[in-house]
Amino acid sequence: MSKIEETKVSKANLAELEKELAFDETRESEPTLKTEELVLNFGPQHPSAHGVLRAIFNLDGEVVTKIVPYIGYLHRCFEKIAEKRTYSQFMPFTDRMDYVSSMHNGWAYAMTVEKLADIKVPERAEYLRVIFAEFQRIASHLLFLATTATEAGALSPFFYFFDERERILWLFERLCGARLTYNYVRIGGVSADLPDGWLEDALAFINRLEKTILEYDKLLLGGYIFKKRMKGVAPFSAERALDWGITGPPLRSTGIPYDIRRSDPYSVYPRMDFDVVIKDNGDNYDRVCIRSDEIKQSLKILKQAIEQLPDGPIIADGVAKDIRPPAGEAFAHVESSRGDLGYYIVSDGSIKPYRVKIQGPSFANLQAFPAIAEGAYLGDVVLTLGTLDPVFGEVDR
Amino acid sequence: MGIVKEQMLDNGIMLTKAGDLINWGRKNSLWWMGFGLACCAIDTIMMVNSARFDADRFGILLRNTPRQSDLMLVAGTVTHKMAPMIKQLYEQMPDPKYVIALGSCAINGGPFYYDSYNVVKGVDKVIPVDVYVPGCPPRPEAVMHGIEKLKEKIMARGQIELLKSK
Amino acid sequence: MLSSSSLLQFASHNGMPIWVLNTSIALIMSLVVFALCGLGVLILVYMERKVAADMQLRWGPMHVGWHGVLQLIADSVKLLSKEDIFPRNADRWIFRLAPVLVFLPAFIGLMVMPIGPHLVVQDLNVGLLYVLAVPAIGVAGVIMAGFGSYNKYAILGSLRSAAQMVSYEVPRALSILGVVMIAGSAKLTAIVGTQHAWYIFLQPIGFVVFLVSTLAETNRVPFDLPETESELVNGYHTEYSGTRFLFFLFGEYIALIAGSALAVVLFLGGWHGPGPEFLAPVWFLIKMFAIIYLAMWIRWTLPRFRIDQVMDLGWKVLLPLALLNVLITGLIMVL
Amino acid sequence: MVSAIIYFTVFLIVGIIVVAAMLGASKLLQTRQPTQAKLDTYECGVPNITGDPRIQFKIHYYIFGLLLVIFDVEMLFIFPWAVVFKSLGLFAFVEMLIFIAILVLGLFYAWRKGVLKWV
Repeated sequence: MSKIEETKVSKANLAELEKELAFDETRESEPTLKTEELVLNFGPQHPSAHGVLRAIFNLDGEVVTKIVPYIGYLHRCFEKIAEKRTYSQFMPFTDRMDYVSSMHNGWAYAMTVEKLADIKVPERAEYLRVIFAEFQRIASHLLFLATTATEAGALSPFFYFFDERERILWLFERLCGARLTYNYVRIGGVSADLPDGWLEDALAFINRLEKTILEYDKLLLGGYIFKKRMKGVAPFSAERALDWGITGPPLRSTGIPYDIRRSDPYSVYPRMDFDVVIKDNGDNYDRVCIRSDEIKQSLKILKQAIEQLPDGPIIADGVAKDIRPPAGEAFAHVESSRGDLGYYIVSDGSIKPYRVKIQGPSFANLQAFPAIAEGAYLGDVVLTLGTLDPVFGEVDR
Repeated sequence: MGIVKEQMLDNGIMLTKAGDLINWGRKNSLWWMGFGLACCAIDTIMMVNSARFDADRFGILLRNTPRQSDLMLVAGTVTHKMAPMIKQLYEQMPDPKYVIALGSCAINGGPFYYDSYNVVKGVDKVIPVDVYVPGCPPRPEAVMHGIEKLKEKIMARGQIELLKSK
Repeated sequence: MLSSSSLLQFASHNGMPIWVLNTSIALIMSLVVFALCGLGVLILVYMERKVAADMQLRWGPMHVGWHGVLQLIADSVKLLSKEDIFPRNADRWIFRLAPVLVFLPAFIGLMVMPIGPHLVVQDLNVGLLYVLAVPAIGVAGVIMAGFGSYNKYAILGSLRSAAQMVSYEVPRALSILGVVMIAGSAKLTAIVGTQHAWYIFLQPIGFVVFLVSTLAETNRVPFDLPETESELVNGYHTEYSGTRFLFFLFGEYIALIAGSALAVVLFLGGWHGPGPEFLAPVWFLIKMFAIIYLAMWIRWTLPRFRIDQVMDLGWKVLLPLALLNVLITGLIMVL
Repeated sequence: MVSAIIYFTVFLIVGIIVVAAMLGASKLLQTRQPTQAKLDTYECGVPNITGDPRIQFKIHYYIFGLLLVIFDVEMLFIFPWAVVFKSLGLFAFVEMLIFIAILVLGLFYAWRKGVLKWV
């Protein structure tokens, strides 16, 4: 249609044209009814940020469509500090890495140095380490259950779990004097022998927890609302978990029985009779349940360890204060409460390590968080972060 | 504060009574901001709120927003990345506000004083601190003692504050 | 809160204009109700903290006054003398008015609550509708708080609150219908008067639906989504400090009082109880605190629902149940 | 009825006065020191960098809102019916049955249509 023709349109045509134009206008106004995504900042100070995670959520209504996590708010340069300290001077720092299960960090570091310097640890010390580590695992899992319950909105279980944890801390306190950062493991052994009556009290506590943990299972994990909230939320398959390098309870919740205590046995664990707990679905509910079940297995190990505890020295003879391991490298890892915790140390034969590399499970576990939580409801995203159980001292190091 | 202040100044007794009442309210209802940075958060904040130590006995509640809290417990290592956030959170608390630095890290950087390029050597470089509670981490009893000391400070400081404030 | 009819008679005998007397009585009564409200909230918050402590193996407030009874007074004094922050971006008037709008309707809604045979401020014919309608205005205050404070957590919280109100208003009102049908009146005193057998025995489904939806309307666990601490920092009152936060606290607890008092009036026989008549308000209060204790018990035991589950429960379970209740009641009454 | 309105008004006014008194008292007692950072919107400790919160946000429940309106109107019809139900007897019951049945049909239609799903 040329311009001249356009001006000559009849009245009827004009009316039609106008109608069309009007329709076009409404069609153009349609896109303004579209909804936008709300960008929400989460953390670093947030009641369920598990310390100092910061994440940016894109919210489409209540559904989180995109998660961008930011870490590094607790970067304290552990690996650099290790290079500036002697081997035994770095020992207290390991406690402050994964501060919820300090013991495993110290043990992994001590194991690596012992491997490097070829130190033989006395049997009693190994048993004491196992006892201490399993108590630590229980304490850590209790803390996990407490925080998960709080995040799910159940406020009372927090106090029950903390009450049990407090009883473990009493045992620790009598053993080494500290409540959180123990510095109990020493290179070549442990720092203190058991005080009088400790074993009886420990056994009494084990018997108590064996009963109460079943009650807590009923209270929290068996609850209708809790199950409805957690089941089938944010699952991942075993393949994806392996791709991400996830270890510990989140990996075992997908059905892979990977537990360093069995897969790469260390210390006296081969003598213990316990099961590696696995679950099938890998969703939030399994990740919570597996911790509760692991507490029961730890109690089983503890009973055996206390029964088998031999007499003898608690620290290897002739371990100098300033160890000078021969030049070389060593790697050792333990099953911490969160998964595969490894230390890799390179020695140049001097009084200080040349390089210390720490491979913590929290960082690997945390990287699954954006991928599995995208598409979930806001309330479930928080719970998913909780069930992965990262500790930011270890993520940021 | 205008009119009331003048009247209170005229009448010393009223000033003392009103000031005492307000200070009594402030010291007995310290709501703290749940804000954990590192290790100390686990053992002190959570422990003091748990059944064994129970800060609720003293009227201490956990609030999550700075707008409703009076007391900031800096529990843990302050890194250079985190320091601006702490300052912002402190600023966002309503007056009067109090800060307790918990543990060696918050006091002066603690074990990370040397050799760590990312740790602020004490939170008092960033925000004013009322009470320092040493320990690595402090025991829950020590935290409670720190809170008692803060209460004494509130009772002592509040009078002056009431007189001075414009 | 005396019955005003005798006073009115006295006034008309002495040639006083009735509206003067009416207004002055109303003034006195409103002050009395307000004082009782304040006292009730103080008792309730103290009770909440003590009940929670009891369930959590601890003591609760202990050191401020005898067993911590002065704790709430200390809190109020502190909040009153605390700085009120108006965020720069907040909508000035919406932000300021919101807490008042949460608090006022809850307070005015208590006007028709009969706590004894003659102890009611104003016995409206449509008392039941009044009690349902007026406190529901409070949700407007919550939405205003969310939108006014220009904060993302607050907006999300207030949207959730609106969603919850939308879903639970209908089942709540429908669950009462059975009671109205049996009593044949929407007057609260009449409903209590006809309750020779408590309606909870005649209307068990109605009672359950009413209780659940009352919990949802007052934003208590397991429906505390508008102020969940683990997701939205403090929900719709994240930005509020000082006195304005105190109003939210008051509004929340007065709503709880009103909700449980209504449950007592409708289902638990109101002031009825053994003993002489002057014990009536005591019986009423005992029943009311039993319901409040139940709400607290639920709050400190259960985890919370997710938002879609909340909506599902409202529309797919409670609403059909409430309708079914109406039908069953009608059928039994007709046959 | 007039007395009810008087009572309502007095309650409202007294409520407003009490609120105003409390706010006034707090204004006299507080020390207000607004700083730039204090007036910022709280967002977990970081300055507001994530944009405007008042956007065209997806509100899932607007259709629930429509249902609420429908059912609230229904309630207005049913309440008077319920009050006088005793004296009306079977006929009224059947009538109301039909009314509720229509609404329930509507609810189930909405249910089947997937409206009651929180997307």
